[in-house]
Amino acid sequence: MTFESIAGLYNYWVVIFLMMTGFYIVLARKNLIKSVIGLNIFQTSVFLLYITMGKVEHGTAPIVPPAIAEQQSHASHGVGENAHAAIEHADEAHEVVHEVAHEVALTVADHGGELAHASTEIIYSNPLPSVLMLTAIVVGIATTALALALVVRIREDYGTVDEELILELDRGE
Amino acid sequence: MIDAIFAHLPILLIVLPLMAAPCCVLVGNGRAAYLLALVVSFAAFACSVAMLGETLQHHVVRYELGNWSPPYGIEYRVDIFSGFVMAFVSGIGAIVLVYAPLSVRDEIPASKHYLFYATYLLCMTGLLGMCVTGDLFNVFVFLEISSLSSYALISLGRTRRAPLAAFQYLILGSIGATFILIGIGLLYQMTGTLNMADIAARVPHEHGPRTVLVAFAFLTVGLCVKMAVFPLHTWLPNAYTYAPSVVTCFIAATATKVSVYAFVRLIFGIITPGFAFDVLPLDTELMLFSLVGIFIASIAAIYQNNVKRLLAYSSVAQIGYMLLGISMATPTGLSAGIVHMFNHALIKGGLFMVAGCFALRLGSVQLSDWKGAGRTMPLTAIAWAIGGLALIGVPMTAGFISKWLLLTSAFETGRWPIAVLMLVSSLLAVVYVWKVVETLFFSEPSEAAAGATEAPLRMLIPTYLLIGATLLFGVWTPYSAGIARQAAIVLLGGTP
Amino acid sequence: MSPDHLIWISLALPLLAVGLIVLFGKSPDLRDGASGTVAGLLLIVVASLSIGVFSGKRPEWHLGEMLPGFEIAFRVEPLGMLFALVASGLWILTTAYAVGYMRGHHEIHQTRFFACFAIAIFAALSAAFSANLFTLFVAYEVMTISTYPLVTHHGTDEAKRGGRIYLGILLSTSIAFFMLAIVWTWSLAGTLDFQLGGILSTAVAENRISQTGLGVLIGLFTFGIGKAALMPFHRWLPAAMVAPTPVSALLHAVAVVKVGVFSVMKVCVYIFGLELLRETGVSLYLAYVAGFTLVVASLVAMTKDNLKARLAYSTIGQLAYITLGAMLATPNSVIGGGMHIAMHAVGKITLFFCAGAIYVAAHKKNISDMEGLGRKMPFTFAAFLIASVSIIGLPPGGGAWSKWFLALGTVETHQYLLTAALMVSSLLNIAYLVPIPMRAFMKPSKSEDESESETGNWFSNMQEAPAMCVVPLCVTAIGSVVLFFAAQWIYQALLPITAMPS
Amino acid sequence: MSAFPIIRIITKLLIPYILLFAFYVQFHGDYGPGGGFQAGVIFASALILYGLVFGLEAIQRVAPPIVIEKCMALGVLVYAGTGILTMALGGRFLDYNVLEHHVLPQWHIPSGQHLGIFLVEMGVGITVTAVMTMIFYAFAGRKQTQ
Repeated sequence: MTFESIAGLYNYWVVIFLMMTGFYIVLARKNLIKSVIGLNIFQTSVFLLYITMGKVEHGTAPIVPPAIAEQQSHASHGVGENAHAAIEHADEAHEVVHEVAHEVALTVADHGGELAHASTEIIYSNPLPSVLMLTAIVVGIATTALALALVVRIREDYGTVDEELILELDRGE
Repeated sequence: MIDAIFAHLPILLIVLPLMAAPCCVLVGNGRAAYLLALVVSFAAFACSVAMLGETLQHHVVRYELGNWSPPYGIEYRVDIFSGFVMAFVSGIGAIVLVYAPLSVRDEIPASKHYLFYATYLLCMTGLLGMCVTGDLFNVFVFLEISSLSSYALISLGRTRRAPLAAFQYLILGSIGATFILIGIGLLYQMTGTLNMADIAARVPHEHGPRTVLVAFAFLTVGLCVKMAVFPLHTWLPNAYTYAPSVVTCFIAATATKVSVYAFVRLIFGIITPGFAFDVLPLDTELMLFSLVGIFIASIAAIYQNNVKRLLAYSSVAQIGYMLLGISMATPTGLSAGIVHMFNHALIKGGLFMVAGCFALRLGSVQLSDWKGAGRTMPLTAIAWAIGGLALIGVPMTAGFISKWLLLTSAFETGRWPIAVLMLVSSLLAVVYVWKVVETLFFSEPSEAAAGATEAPLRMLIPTYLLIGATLLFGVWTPYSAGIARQAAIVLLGGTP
Repeated sequence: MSPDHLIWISLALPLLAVGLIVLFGKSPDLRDGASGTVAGLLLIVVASLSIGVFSGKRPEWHLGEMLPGFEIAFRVEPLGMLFALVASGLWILTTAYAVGYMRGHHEIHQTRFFACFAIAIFAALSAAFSANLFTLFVAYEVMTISTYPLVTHHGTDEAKRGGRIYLGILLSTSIAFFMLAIVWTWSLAGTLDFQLGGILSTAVAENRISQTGLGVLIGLFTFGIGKAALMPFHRWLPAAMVAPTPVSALLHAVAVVKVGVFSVMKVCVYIFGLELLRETGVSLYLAYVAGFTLVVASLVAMTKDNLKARLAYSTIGQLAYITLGAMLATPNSVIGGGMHIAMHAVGKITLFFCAGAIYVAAHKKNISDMEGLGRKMPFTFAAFLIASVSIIGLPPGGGAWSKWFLALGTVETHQYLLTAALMVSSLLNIAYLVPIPMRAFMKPSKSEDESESETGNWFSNMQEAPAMCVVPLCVTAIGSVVLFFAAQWIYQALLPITAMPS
Repeated sequence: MSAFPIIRIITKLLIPYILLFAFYVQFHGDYGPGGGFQAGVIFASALILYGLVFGLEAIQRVAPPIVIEKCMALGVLVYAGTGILTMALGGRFLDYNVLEHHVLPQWHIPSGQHLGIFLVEMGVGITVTAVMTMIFYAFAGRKQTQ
């Protein structure tokens, strides 16, 4: 394993470091809030894993430049425009974007011949992982919110957020 | 019109409860929300039964969301297996709702009723969605929808331990979900697609590169947490014990089963059994963990004095039986695993309902408070006895069917030591079931039990529906074991 | 009516009885009347069925597949027919006796009692008529479950403990051994149907199972059928003595134990095949276990002072006779075993009826308290004596013939040790049974109302149990003598099961 | 915090622009970077800022919890309703293309995709705003124990 191969995979090293940090915090911390923080770090590492995975070297954001879009709309009666319109936004509604992203790839492939002269020098990054992560982030936020809400209730009932103390209180009942 | 509805069945199944949930919030009234939820859950049940019928005829029902053709768009894909699982999940969801109102009134503050029903519907949406979708990432999304709503539902329990149980479940569940997410990501990295059928076609099976192995490992561990396979089951006993009775009925009967469903899909739909069991030694490992889990959890169940916790440990053990069947990877073994998902859902749903009836009348699920309740609440107590017999696997009950199929498949594959261990383990079930039966029928009534009256009919009828079903499907199996066998054959790549 | 229909009618009748009993639960007279009527009908149906069966017909009835390849089906053959006749015939008497006993004793939960009773009879008939092992197993387990509430009828701590042992042993052995053996058989033979000559010979010929394997398999069957009460799985039987006496009569004479030994015989005859067992000799070690059981059980019986406990151990011994006959697997021994099912049933039910009658009339459980009681209860003790003679195997009791054939079997196979065991056990039978009526008749009563018995005449001194109790026990006592003379008929009926497969 | 005039005034100045920006992100979302989720969070941040500075009671007068709760449901309904609409018009669930020919043909609607995504984003925006605000209410509304 050469230095290049180690350094070239730096994104994975970051991911692994974050992942293990988060995982350790979740498992080792007895403070409920800290567990939640650990969980967040853990999840974030996965977001990074996905997003770096989607990045293509020298690729740009998958937005069809206006010049090509122009040609494309001549060629395919507005399909490109639709895709153009659809692709740039992203939301938690993974269903929508997921398909649209696929459609762009499809469109580009389908009309490859016509667009060849214009699009050969354009490399797009894969937008799909980012889109997926948007959904995952929403899930993460929901989890965090719920977890914090539970912690608030636990603290109201037990007066502490330390798991060991809580278990001791329970045992004392 | 009918045709139009039939064409949209797969999505209706999801959209109905999904839309009903916000409607429950909009109406903001417990009773109206209940009625809405009841209607919708029965509609979803009807949808899934209709879809099961379709799959039995045509094997696969597809639905392309937004008319984007797969693998570019999301495809909902229902085969016999998913049809079977979603039919019993929605069916039990509906029956539990019939049972719910009195218990909910007893255990949850009135101001939260409409939110409870909304969350319940969301949980159902998630579970059904997992069965219906053919897209791997969608599985994750629906898994999290159902998990998040079940965390919330569990935290509604009466005691202060409920939020803590929910929190522990949340932490472990989220770790599991994140593992699944990692696995999905790695698979996507290898294949460039999220459609399960497409992944299956593209993933290199023979000597899979390390990425596939790692992806598979992450997915397996993640799903094992959700399934509560020993030793990743630690969240389950507390969660089932401290959740409101109705929630326990529903989650115990369905949630782990749907995770098992996802696991079966993973092994038989994406990673082929050849890769999982022949290239990798997953079958040996699954059998080992299942058997150890069965024994340890059953023994733990014997020592419980809280009946809900007893049943929870028994659930951990029963998951082991399902995995045993699945790891055989023969038509009989797989169908044993599948039919046990169904049978156990009926049995455990019924038993937790009985526990709920006692909780309502006696105000406790401690065994010591149940003493002699068989005299004042004979119908409820008899329901327990029948359900208990089914759990043991006595002939003429549903539990026997799955146990019998498991045994025959163990012999078919020449694994008779497993057969022996399985039979010995089912003796442990006799002990923990009979402990409760004796307390109910042959003890001097406790204070609470002496003054108790029979559980209300509105709870007894749904309880007996499930308990009766365990008897029915113990003698008449074309629609349980029969369908499970067809599903298993399809999963193994044959035609039924 | 064709014999095929008679099968399902005879199975439906006990279930009908359950329905009627529950329906009429509020009015005892109607309930017990219905129960008795149905029992009578059942005997008629079973008897008319038997005419066809003993003349060589084999009626069948298929209920349907419970699982693909595993069918609930019924097919009547002589052994099962004999068992069904015994069970349905004794059901009438037990019902009559139970009515007298339960009312004389003011027992609670009578409706539950009679309903479970009828279910047990249903299970016994299903087992008797079963066409395959699967059906037999289902019926066997239904019987275990349905008799549990009978054993724990009183609901006391003692009853609870007894019930726990009862259910624990029967359910454990059946799940851990019996079920395993069935599935093993299925994987070897591909079928579970009872066939004359057995279904395992192909597997043996193809070397798919070794001698040792075969020995283990038959061991699993014999110990797995815990109801046959072979040592060391016999503890449930004495434990079940906490039940009311009619239940003990049913358990120890008619239904439960007989289902056990009947299943053992069926497995030997129709699953293994007598020829296979004889040729390989794999079952011989079980014959020695049975021999051990029958001697030891008789010895233990002598130590028991509680009458029901003594009878329980006597039953364990007698059951071992039947198992022994099955394991020797010669035609004579199997016929002897089959005959002993009937002979012992009639004899032992009489003894239990007597024990119950004594308890109802004099409230005495222990043998030592029964001295002199014979003068007060002459009919009861006379019946006891006659039944004892039959159990011991002396003419003119029916047991003489069955023991004769069993002894023939041991000699044929040159197992003289077992012959000796049979003889010793018979001597022990005399030692623990005969003194009971002798002491009751000969010894003077220990009770203080001596003077009364001196002055009054013989008849007015009688303090028998209610007629409903005494009449059945007299009938069964006479029956055990009648069987002595009917032995030829039973022999002829059972002869087909020893035939070579055609 | 309303005791500090600088904070109060700056907040009052800022909030309209935050809201405006939220709307920009929302309505630009169907053909540029943006969308309902981001817009919803931005919109909610304005509300939360108001709540932080002027107190829970003030913000609950502006956005009563009951309304927020209903909005939470409403947004999901808008989203799913769009899907139902496309099904009612003969397409598949969320098949926006059918909207093109059926809905508002006399107006200048660029395309069915455009309209469909706009509606869906609307729903998402409403829900996210409501949920974020609701979370704030849930935590801020807790009485300090002990």
